Amino acid sequence: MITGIPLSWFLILGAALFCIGVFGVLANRNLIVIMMSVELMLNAVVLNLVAFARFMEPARITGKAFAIIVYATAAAEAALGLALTVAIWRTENTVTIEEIDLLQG
Amino acid sequence: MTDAWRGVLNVLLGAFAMAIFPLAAVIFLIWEARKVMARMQDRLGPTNAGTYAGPFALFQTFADAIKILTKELIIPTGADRGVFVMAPVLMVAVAIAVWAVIPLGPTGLQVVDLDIGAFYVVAISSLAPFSMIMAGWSSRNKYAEVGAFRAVSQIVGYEIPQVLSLLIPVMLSGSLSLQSIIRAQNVPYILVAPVAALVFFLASAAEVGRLPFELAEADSEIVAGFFTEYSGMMFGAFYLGEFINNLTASVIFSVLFLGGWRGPWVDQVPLLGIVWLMLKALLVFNVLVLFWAAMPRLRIDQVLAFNWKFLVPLGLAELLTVALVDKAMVTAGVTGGIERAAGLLAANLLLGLAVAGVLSQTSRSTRQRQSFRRPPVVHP
Amino acid sequence: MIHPYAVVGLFLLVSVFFGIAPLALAWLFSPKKANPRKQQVYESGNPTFGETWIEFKAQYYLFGLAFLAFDVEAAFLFPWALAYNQLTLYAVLEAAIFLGILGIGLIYVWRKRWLEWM
Amino acid sequence: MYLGQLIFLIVGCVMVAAAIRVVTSHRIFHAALWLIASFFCVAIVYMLLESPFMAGIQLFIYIGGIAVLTVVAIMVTKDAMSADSRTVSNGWSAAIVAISLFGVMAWTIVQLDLPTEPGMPVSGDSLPLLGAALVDPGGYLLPFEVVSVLLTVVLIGALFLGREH
Repeated sequence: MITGIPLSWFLILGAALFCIGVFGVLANRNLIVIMMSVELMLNAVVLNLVAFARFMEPARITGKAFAIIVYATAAAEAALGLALTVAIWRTENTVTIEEIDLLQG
Repeated sequence: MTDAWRGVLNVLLGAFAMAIFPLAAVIFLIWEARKVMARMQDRLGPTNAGTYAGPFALFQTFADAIKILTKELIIPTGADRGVFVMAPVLMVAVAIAVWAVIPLGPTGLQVVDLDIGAFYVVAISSLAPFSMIMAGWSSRNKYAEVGAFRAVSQIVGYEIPQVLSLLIPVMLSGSLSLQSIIRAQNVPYILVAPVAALVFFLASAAEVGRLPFELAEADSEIVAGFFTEYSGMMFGAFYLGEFINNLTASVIFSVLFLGGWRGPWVDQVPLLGIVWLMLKALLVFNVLVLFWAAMPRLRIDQVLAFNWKFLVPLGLAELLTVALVDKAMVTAGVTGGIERAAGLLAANLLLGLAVAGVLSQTSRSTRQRQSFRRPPVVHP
Repeated sequence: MIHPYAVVGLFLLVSVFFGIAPLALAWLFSPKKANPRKQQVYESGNPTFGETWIEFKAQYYLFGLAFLAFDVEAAFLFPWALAYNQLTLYAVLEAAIFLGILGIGLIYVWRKRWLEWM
Repeated sequence: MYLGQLIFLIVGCVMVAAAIRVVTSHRIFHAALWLIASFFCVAIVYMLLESPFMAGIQLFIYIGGIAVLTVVAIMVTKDAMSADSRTVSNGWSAAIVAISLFGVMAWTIVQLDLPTEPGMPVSGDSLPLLGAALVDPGGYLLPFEVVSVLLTVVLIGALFLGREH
């Protein structure tokens, strides 16, 4: 199944996904879209982990263990980030980052 | 190369046969459910009064399907057309995709015996809420949107007790492959872990979203919920997908807890496996149908409380009980299959009794609290 | 011999085909006579008013958050359940602690009444 | 050209296109749907890597959990639902940063001497090994328990932030 696909292809795909995420974080002002871009970046990281695990040490489970722990962190980040977004929406009525000024007295 | 293509052709033929199986079964099941519900409500159900539709109006559903094919597909103004059309496609596709790993018989009667079969079922069916969200959002209808929200908070939440109780057959058989789970069931798991079976059944009943968990499409409150705006075959696709989900839930329950295709003479005639599996699934399906006919609809707060305050804690407690009791028995030297099953059954019954005690205690204290506000009943 | 994962891929394609086929058939056979009246949004016969994509009660969202925590927990338990037969009592106790910590969290939010529908 | 390569290229192109739509589409709800599409493509790539469990986790946690939450968050914040609340600022400079970053990464990857063929085939029962390692004190027991604490914190914290007053 995997025959013929070199590791570098997976890494380049991961890099592309990561850079699209970077673009999303830099260019957007909407908190939810920024969260989505961060999810893309994390997904790229896990893609790399799984690819390395498959090519470098298929008999061991280090890569998989790392990957699912990254998944747990990603889920925690998403849950708290989105909870904060909705909390901000309910007090400030906006999700645009430039209009959020909770810390200004 | 020709060999490879012949292999692909074989797989495709098998896949088509397997995908048509739930569709064909559902055509019969719709008729059956209508008949049973009608008898419970003192009606006749589909009959041959108007036009002839086979013995006992058995082919009524075919007539309905042909009728619905000729109805106009209306897309309301303001709807998001692409998402609107994609939602019913996703509904049916997800409902059928689960059947890739369901074993209908001992050998060969399965598309592929995936080594993570049970996890595949869970993972694919976690896509199902999206068709509801997409339908509800894209219709640009307030009822549809309320339906989508209810679908999200209900159907998504009930995945948790479902998965927690699905872990128990996995744990006891030591495999995620559905075929191995069936082969490990010398004693059907409903007799080993009845509490897990109960939790799984209730969670599945909520997942498929019919009465009493029918909030997402409550027809007397929000028209038809998330598919209010759908007409013709697009409505038909939602109806079909929902019935396939009901059948799938029954079949998965039979596979995990009732021993799947196991039954007398299966070793001699493997095709008999389909009959046993379908009989078991039909039994489970008819319990669901009795629910639809007999139960009132719950409110949203009741549905959510039932999940988070009853099924999830019960699922966690059951998982802990089974894991600890079984391992303690093995450590103590009880390794025979029957002895372990009996020990687990006893532990489950104790847990069930404890839960029943707690429930009756809570309901009594609730009643006492309410009786302060109510005037005492005066006996004449 | 075809790889089992390729079979799953083919089956997914077939199931998407079965999702599209009824709609395509219906599109072939059904009449296409749209008019603005027919295409109105159905809100019990009343003319629709106001914005449809309105702000919703954030409480629906709370239950999604609770779901996500348990979702991840269940995903971690799958490999553990698969290895269950080879584990020692000690290892099962560790998983029980894992479940217990989250169970305490559930009891906490329950006692705080954050799970009530308001 | 192997069949696997062809599938990889198709899936990769769809994934990148979907990801680009995530960060550029005008309606946030569409962005969320594209996000799901690209997550699904990642799951297919995991299948190509012969890691069905990771593919399942991808569907189960990312699509069934995170993406659902994102969509609900979009639906409860009215602001995000309307057509053009999704404003892009300084798009060009961000694009330059992202493209040059990608250039550096791709150049590095091409320079490296990476294996082109995977090692020995994956044995079917690596998953029980993972399960055993998660509760093995010499393995990943500490991260495993810390994940539980993290999830509890998420549960309590998120419900605290979102509770009705």
